[in-house]
Amino acid sequence: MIDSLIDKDWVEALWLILDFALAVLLLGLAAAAVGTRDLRRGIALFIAFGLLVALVWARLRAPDLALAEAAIGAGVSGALLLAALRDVPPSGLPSVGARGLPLWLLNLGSVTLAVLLGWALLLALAGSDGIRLADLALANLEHSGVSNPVTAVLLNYRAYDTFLELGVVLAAVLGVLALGPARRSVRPAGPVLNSLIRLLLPLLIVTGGYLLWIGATAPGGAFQAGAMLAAAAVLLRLGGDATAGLPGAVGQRWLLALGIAVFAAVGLGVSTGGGAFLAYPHDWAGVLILLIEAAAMLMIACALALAYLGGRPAGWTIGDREGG
Amino acid sequence: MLPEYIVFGLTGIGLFVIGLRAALVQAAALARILAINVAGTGIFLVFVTLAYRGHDAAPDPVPHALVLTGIVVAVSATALALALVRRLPATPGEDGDD
Amino acid sequence: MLDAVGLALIGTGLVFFAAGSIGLLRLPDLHSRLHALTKADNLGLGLLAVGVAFLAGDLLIAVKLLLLWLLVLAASAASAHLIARHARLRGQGR
Amino acid sequence: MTNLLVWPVLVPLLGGLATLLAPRLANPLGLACSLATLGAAAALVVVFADQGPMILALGGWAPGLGIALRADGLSVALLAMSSLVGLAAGVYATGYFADPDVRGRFWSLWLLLSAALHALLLSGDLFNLYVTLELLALVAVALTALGGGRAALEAALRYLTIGLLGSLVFLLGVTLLYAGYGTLDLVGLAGALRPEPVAWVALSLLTVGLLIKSALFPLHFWLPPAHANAPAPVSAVLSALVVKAAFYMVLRLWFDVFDPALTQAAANLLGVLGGAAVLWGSWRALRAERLKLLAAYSTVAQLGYLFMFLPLLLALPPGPSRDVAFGALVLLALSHGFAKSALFLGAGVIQQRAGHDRIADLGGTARALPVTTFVLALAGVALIGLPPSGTFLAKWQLLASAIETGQWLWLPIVGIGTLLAGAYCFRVLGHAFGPSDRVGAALAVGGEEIPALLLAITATVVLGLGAAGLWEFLALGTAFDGGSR
Repeated sequence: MIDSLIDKDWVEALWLILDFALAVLLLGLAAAAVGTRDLRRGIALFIAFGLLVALVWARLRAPDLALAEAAIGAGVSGALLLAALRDVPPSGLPSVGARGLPLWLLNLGSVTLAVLLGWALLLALAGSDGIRLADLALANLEHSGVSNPVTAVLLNYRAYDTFLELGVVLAAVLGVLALGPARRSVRPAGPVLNSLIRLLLPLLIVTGGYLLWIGATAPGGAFQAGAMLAAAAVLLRLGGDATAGLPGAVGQRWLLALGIAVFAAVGLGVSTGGGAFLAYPHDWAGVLILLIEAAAMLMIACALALAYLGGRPAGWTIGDREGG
Repeated sequence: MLPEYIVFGLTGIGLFVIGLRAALVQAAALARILAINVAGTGIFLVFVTLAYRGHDAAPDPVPHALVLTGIVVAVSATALALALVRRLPATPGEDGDD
Repeated sequence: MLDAVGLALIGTGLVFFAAGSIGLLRLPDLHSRLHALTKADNLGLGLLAVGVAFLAGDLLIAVKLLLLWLLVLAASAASAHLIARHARLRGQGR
Repeated sequence: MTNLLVWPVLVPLLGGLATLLAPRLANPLGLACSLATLGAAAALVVVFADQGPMILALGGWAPGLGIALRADGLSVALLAMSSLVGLAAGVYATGYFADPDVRGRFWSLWLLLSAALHALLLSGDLFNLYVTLELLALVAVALTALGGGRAALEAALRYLTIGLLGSLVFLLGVTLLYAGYGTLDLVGLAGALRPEPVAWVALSLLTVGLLIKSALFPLHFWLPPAHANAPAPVSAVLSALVVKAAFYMVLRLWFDVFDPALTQAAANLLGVLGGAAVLWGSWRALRAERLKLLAAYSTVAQLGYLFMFLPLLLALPPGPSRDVAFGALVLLALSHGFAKSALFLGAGVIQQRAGHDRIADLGGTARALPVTTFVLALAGVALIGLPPSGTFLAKWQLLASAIETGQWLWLPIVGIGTLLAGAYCFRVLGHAFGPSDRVGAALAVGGEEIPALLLAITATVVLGLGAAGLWEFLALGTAFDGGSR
């Protein structure tokens, strides 16, 4: 449509300018975010960086990633970082100890490394036939049970990666919970925030459900949907709910176990007839994938919410009364 | 002849090196966690550039899926690291041996 | 014709965005910065949304864009309020 | 039948979920699952001995588009060790954590660790290896932090940040390989790889990432605080298995994937770093004031020996002599795994009984804890490399290969390293047999001493005497050659 107004060459040139502007902005924001001594500023810049990255994903025709980056990379990570900054006074930030390398040597090394890696990347691209797995993945799409190719890779071709990835999420959240109880003190929210929460909460939940459902055919899926629900939990926590809307501790344990348990049950169930682990029968693939994704969504939402709380909510300790 | 969008791949390498350098220089744990996330995003950018095949060809879904996995892994690691950072100042030291 | 109108609206919207961003950088204290940012950006985004709706030429998309704009309005109003309230409670009007 | 390959991963993973859901039953559930994991591993050993290498194309997709699990002698042998050590340390852990809460948390993470290790050992896909590496790292960090206390948390945070850098460097290597060769399957990659700059840069990235994870000198600095401050059963597994998992990946990638692109110079560099690790680690172990810190530095040194094998393996022509050296390398890794976990469990017993693990104050331990002192001695035999331990045979073969290939540099390093190992082991025993005014004679054998004893006996006697079988086992073929698609 714009093409009708502007000459083709101009469109090409505009794309090029846009690409270079994005690249320069990305590098500048990244350098500013990690270079500042003021952590508050660094985190703000990092969140802006994440949103810009989401834009780049959209530019590179990766809408699934754009959604995930905005929701998880910038959204959840940003919330976690800000929560950490709130809990830790800047003076009390633990330091891991810097190496005593002279700065010029480090800079020289960085430049050399960048040149070497860039050269290797160009060589790799120039030397490869550029085929890779794309054609294979797209050609098998009709056997995968879904029509969104990214979902097909995530939950069918390479479902085992995703299975273990849920293990990573579980490991991280168990690690967080093992560290100690969550902070109980909550500040009640004012009327404006409360009404915003009342507006956003149903929207986030509906959006989460929509992303889960649409993931089979269009950008979306369990992870983006889980991040939406986690965002709802973060909002609730900000609004003064100490448990961020999560069910009791027993419910939380079940939610955390759910994702992997359903995944494993489906994987084993389909292999009883002599097939391989995770080899879904063709007619059932779509339904089974949706089932797995629903469980994964709930698990991820619960895990991210617990990570935001930063420790065990009431009821996790054996002998503790549940709730409270 | 390489396509122009390779600029994103090289930007990814640049982000990786910026993050790596900062992770070595920065002393504060929180700043290091930021730097590691930036470096990781750089790698993801290289991956997604590999997947891009022009305006009108369907992109390679495999790197997209790998990056999605990578994003979730990164946020999990970040969550654990930040929980440690939040917990450390309140944790008393031991009796001082070693 | 519709495309030209759309592009013109988008261009105008961008001017508002630019004004808001300059205001954020140049204005002296927090409240006037917030003022510049939210007011100019909300208007800018509205113009942008209308422009894109013209380009798309689809009623469904136009409705979606309208809803998006309203959502952003609510969120930015609330966050501007929260920032200002926080600043006042902390006693910094910088 | 090929689905057998997922059980060593699934059993502990589902066990971890079970202990999460029923924390009150964590001990019995955890033990049952460890036992079941051992059963799965044993089934794998039996089937492998019978049928040779195994492949499982997950999801029914051909490797390349899908992910394949692969098992050969190396992975099955390490898997067997992992499940044995895991069970022994788990048995010890049932009495280690007094608080039922901590016990519940420990078991969930512990079983996840087992699942992560086994997933790593069986994976045949480069990106999947990255996921398992991250899973392993996060679980290991969470377990390290379980020690509570500031030192443990600081060590865990450092372990995590360093480990993340390592896995990112690794991931960039994966990216380059996908850019250049368009596949992530290890076998497919091995077939496509050419000796060219892309392969060299990618191999360097993968290797550096893994060297950080396997704590090769001078990238070892994060290991001693993490291993010394974690709870004893955790330290045992971190030292015996987790760092070795990264070394396993180096071995796998170097010899099964990158074989055409390898250069002797690169292998020599790793060998030299290994040699430096032997000397530095042993020296620091000799100077350590705490038993667990000594054990941790000893791990740095012992990993050095493993890396010293790389230049030898590359210099030896493929065939019987390389196979013999390779077997010796695996034997060394196994012996160290059993011996070091025994040493850490023994240190844990002492720490719990005496309230500390300061070496200078170990006097009277031999009277109070004779079995544990015996464990320390047996583990020492294996760490030094005295007969009949497996280490003795392995070091002997290391020297023989060094002479055969004319790489004389390794001879004095092995000699000095062995002497230093002898010194630090006898230093511990010397204090343990020393007099004490505090310790009353309690000549009973505590149940918590048994697992360490069994591990130490395995390292010293079983592996030494059964070594011949290991060579035959490894010779049963590989699932990683190009022909098995």
